[in-house]
Amino acid sequence: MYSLHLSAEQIEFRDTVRSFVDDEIKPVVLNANRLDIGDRALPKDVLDKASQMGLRTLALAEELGGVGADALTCCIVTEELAAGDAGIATVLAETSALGLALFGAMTNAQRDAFLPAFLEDDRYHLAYASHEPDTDTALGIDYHRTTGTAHRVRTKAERNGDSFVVSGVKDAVVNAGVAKLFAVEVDTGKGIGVLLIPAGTRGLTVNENAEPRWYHGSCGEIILQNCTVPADSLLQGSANLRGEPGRGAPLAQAINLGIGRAAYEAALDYARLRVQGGRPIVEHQAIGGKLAEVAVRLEMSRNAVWQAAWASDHPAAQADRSLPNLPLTAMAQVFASEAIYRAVKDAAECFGAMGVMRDMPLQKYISDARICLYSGDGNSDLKLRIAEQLSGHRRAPLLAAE
Amino acid sequence: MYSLHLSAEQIEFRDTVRSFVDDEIKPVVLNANRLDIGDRALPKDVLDKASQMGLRTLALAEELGGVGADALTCCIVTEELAAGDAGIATVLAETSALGLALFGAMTNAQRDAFLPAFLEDDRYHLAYASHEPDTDTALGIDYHRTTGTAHRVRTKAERNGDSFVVSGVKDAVVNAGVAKLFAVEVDTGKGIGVLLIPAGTRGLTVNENAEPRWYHGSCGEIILQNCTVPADSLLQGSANLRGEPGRGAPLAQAINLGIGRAAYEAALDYARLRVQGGRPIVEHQAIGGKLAEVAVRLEMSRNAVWQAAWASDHPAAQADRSLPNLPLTAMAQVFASEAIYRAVKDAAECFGAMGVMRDMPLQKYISDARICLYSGDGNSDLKLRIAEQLSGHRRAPLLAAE
Amino acid sequence: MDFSLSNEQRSWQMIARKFAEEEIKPITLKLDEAPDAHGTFDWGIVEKGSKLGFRTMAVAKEYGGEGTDYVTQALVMAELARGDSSISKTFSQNWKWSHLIQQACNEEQKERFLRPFVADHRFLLGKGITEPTAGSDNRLPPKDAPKAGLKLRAERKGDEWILNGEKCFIANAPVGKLFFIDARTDPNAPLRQGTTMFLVPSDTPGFRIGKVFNKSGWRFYRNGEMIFENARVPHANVVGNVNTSDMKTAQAGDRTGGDLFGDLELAANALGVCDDACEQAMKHAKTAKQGGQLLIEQQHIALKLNKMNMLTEALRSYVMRIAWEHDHKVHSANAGLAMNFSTDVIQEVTEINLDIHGGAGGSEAARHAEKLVRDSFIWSHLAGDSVQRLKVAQRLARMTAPGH
Amino acid sequence: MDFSLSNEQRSWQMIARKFAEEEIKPITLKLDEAPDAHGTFDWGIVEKGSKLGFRTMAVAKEYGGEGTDYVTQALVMAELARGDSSISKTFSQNWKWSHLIQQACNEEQKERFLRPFVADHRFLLGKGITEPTAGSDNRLPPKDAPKAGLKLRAERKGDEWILNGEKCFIANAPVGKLFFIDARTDPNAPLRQGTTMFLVPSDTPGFRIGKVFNKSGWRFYRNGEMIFENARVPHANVVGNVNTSDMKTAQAGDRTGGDLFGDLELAANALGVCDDACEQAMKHAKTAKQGGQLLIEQQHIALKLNKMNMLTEALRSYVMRIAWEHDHKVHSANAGLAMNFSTDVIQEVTEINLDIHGGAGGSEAARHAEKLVRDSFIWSHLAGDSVQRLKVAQRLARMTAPGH
Repeated sequence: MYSLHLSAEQIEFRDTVRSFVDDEIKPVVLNANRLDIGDRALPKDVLDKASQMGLRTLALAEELGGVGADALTCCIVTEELAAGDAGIATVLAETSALGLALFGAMTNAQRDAFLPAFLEDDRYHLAYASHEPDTDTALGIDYHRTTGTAHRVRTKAERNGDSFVVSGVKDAVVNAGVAKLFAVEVDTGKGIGVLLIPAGTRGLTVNENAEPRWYHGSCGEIILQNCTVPADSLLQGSANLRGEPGRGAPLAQAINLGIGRAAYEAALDYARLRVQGGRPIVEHQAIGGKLAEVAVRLEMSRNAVWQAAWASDHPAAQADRSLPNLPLTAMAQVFASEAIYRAVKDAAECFGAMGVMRDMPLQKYISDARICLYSGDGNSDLKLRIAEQLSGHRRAPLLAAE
Repeated sequence: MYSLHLSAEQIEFRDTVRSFVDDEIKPVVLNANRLDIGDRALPKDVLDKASQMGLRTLALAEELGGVGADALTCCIVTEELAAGDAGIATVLAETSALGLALFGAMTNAQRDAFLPAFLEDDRYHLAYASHEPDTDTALGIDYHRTTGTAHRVRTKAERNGDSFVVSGVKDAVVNAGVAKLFAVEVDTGKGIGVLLIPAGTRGLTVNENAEPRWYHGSCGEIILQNCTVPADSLLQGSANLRGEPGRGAPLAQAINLGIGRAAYEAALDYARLRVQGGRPIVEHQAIGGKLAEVAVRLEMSRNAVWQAAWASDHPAAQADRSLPNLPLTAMAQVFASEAIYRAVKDAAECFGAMGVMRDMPLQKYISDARICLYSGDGNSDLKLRIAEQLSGHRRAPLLAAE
Repeated sequence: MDFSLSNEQRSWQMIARKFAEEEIKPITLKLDEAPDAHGTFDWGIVEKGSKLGFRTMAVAKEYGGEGTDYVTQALVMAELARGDSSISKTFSQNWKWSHLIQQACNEEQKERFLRPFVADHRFLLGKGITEPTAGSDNRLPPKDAPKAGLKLRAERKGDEWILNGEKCFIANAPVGKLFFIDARTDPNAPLRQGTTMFLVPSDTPGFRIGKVFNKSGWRFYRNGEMIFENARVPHANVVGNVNTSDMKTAQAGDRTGGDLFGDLELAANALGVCDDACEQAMKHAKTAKQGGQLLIEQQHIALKLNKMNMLTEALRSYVMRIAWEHDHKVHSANAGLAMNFSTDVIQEVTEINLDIHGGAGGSEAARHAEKLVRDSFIWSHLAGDSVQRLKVAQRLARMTAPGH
Repeated sequence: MDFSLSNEQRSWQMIARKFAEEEIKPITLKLDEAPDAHGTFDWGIVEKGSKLGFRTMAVAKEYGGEGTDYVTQALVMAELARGDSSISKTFSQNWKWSHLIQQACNEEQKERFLRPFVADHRFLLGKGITEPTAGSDNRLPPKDAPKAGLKLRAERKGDEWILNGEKCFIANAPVGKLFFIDARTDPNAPLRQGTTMFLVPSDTPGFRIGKVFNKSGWRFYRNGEMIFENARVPHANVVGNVNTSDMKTAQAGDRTGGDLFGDLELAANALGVCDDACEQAMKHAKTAKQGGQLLIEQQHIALKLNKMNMLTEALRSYVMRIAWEHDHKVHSANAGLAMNFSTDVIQEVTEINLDIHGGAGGSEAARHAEKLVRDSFIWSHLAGDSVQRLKVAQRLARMTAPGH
């Protein structure tokens, strides 16, 4: 039955995280240094506290020791965190999502090897190493064509007795700098597989200063040189941990929502205080109308994100035609990334010159929203992916892997 | 608990109405004459069949003999009807919505007087006469100001023994041409009230050809000259049948959704058939990307309409902060009216010159969506109303009456 | 750098403005609201305009035309469009093809066709390219589908060519006296190498007009089907060489004004419509009141007026620039870009005007505002659809050095 | 109508283009990426440019300046901005105020200030208007709040005026040698009747620079606070008459070039940034490959290239037109409209360029693309916020007859 009621638990989660953001995160991040877009430092102790609240293990199944939150709850929590700091939100969202996927896919032996440490250690984060330098999914040129590039994996894992010897380079690895366990996409010779490689393994180097420096939280490159891991580090089953393209939990846009809301709330507060033209500027049509548009764009974006999040947990709703059989997460990404970027720019405009000062939050929000807008393959490619589904075109999943 | 599952009943309703549209409405309306935007004729027999399906009494409470459908179901049904014909959808949506409001507000005596005929007669439609010539709600100049115009009612109802004698003019009355019962806003001298006046009452004239000719379905002017009705024709309680401003069922945009979907489906079908550049045009990035944007705008608009519809039935969801305490219907109107107009224009563009031919559907869809975009006080006023609520400004409801 | 007009340019502008004010504006709404496609046209206004030279603006003086430059042509198109966009187009359509006659036809053809064209106030010109199965394929022939494009077949038979096939959506078809027709003369060759252009008078045996289209906008501007059933066209009516196609650009580069004029034409026409919309909107905002206050005193109205004037003046600057560039044979992608730009501007500006009028209420002003929006939608497929934009993008890419 | 440039205009354009290519481009990204606000400035480039005349372009020849016309000034601003928008602005900011000196100052003041300004390659000018509590109130003084606007107080004391108060967000404040300062000389009168403009050298006793602001874009362009603590300014430094305010427009109508130049300035600067973005995007699309194919072969990329070039050329047409209009004292709302337009264009064009580069990846080109987007956001409050647009709308309304 259609209902937009949140559960008491979801609302409580939201309130708890919101006050955590107000009490613990904002005081740390809303200062001149941290607002400088050059500053990449992650406040580790804040991350620890968040972990102690269960935000690091939010999506992990309850029976495995996690909170077992559904995709919608994860998006709600992530939005709240990002309203405080996009970097903190990204690290926790990535570890939480990978916790669900990785430990779900592990054998019991693998769980025994990694789960206890993951549960105990507040600083135990996860990373998924898939992308490699100079590769692209190139949906543009593949659009409705069978030609074009496949999703290449050049990182080789050669079987050597009871171990794999891995060599290759992965870039744009989210959480590279904080992860204690890496899930690495490799070519085993028998196909593409995912190897579990703990940080610190000999032959594994992390380069946190690698370009592109175009991310939230922690991101970098990992270099594997004859890195040797036990053969049973290979994950069983499908290599694709990301789920069906365009249909996973829209965490990236949940982060963007938090950024947009922070900008909007700052602008609304300011517009009610700042007096020009003889009255608070919110009372002038031009500013009021602008803020209304901002609020509408954010609310529409939230609808899109929540719809996609819920749908990712409830495939039945697309099967029974409650929801259209479309890549709702890709659609949410396309819509929200553009709507929120415009919203943040409009919010910043209300601040006049203060909107561009590096010791003020607005330029940081713009920069953060811009990262969300121009990430991955970009919206043009996503639109083509959506178009293929509209017109009933089917392609091999790996070609369209996210 | 948050859920986007539609009930089996809602899905069945949608399917039933969809095939009714395919089998009964489209064959009648998709012909050169009817597609001419000058044609105002309503296919009465189609309306009769729709009424026999219960679409005229869709919202009316079950215990009063109606279907008792909730706001969401009404929007779903209305979208389907409008995908066939915006005029038919408008007449039925208006009668259905007024049936719920009017018969809900009537005394038993009044119900005994009007309900049986309403239930029996498939051609018994309802109209609400509120707006008067040369009045406006002028929120623009009232924005955050106490000055400005009140919602004036110049139509006078003078008490004369056991009757009221009514004189005045109402314009832009939806369903004026088909209504058998009018609910008329009057000034009784003791305040603003609503009088029930059956069509055909002496002193009541309907002018179907009055300007503006800018509507779907049936619309016109009613002139009251010493029109005498029994005193007990006065509705009890609040005069405002429209509910809190910006928070009613967003039926107007449900109609717009139907228009947009019809245009989109036509464009997608055409793009898959029409071959240029050596392949179906949908396989060119430019067309595919455009259709993806159209699909995204429509899906986002539907989210907004459904959210507002459900919220109008569940104020508790705003009370418990599952939903923001904002005028969601006004926000859906602002967003969907602009998004759908753009979507319909883009859909029409795929047809080249055929998109502007008066014997082809696309120009009709554009014209229909344009009516939805420039209706009522317009989006600029709606944005200011939203802005007032964002900034916590409160105004007397009548000043903001829709 | 000089934006001033010569006295001659200025005087043409004034004549056109007066004609639009006094002759066009009074009839435009009535014609637009005519129920069927035939009631929308009026020979009277065509003759009146023709007598003032608006039909023959682009014909060289030596052939009895006005021999005006592109700047003058742009000014006149805009002024006429200020009265009615489709009436302006009905006149300028003749300029487009008289440019083509002068650039692509031989002397004998010029004598044979330009003289009677100039002499007859009801002599209108047209060109048939589009066919039911060939629209954008004629504008952007696909590399990987050589047979794509127009199918109308022309076969040589002694001194005549026999044409068979159909054209559709052809402007001026129902009212024109002479048409350029692109026909396939080598069915096995790609479009550009297998097509020939013919001059086809309306009384050609075997040639007739089919359906007349009823459009939602630009209703004055007639549009119809052409049907060729063994239509017999003398070899003397072949324009340029057989199998060279697309004379208007091929032979003389971009200098013929055929294509380029067409781009300028739509941009200049749009400018006139925008001028009309801005004028109407300002007038309304300065006279209509809401709650006792002039609309213009409200910020959201003032911001809309700003936007529509801003876009209109940007378009005017661009249009006058490309008109001057045409007069000076400057090579660039600007004509196409300005045409694309005019699509975005005319639609946004006319929609804002309608918005300021609060939708098409009953008043004549509001109905007029709604007409402008309907007219503006024509640009979507003539000037601003993705094919029109991709075509210009290719030109842009060609004009910048490789790797830069 | 003539879009060609005179030899002198062309040669200035070429000198500026060469300077941008060879001197500015090599240092722009390094300065932009400097961590703090002080590392972003470079006196060396200022002196090099000054020696070529880029600092004194707008000073009349009789005072030793270049005495160029507005068209030349627009061309040079665009070319310099093509190298770095904020370096261009650092130069043109001096033109703005040298226009003002020449229009509003008396002969004695001109001699006293223009000569040393011309002589010293490090002599930069500025003007202080904005204060913490007075931003848009100075641009659009509200009718219903007469005391709104700047608060900086100036009191006459013999031959001197004593200034007390604060200015903020003042361009060139940390590097300027001479500033125009608007101060309240009659606290009881409305802004326009109670304000006087003073010339204040940077070494004025009681005057100092406070905080230096660190901006997200335009980082080369210094910006800071001004603090006045019993600052003593000789009466001889009063510009125009006491209590007349806003000399740059009041005395000489719109002809002084103060305000109007400022509008042209931002539009012309934006044009240069757009040229840079278009060039970068085309270069990338013609060299970068996706799956073995050049980006430009994809329709969605071609459509983006079309759009950014379309908007840029429309802006160029508009900018050159208003530059010419300024040279010919044409009255209109165009300068303001073009400035508003340049806001929409520079932001859309630079964002498309960043999109084509796939976000700010590690390459220098991508980081440069991201810099342009940050620079473009400055336009939001300088050229295109609602106050800037409402102000122009009021002017528009004034320039059309009432009821029309």
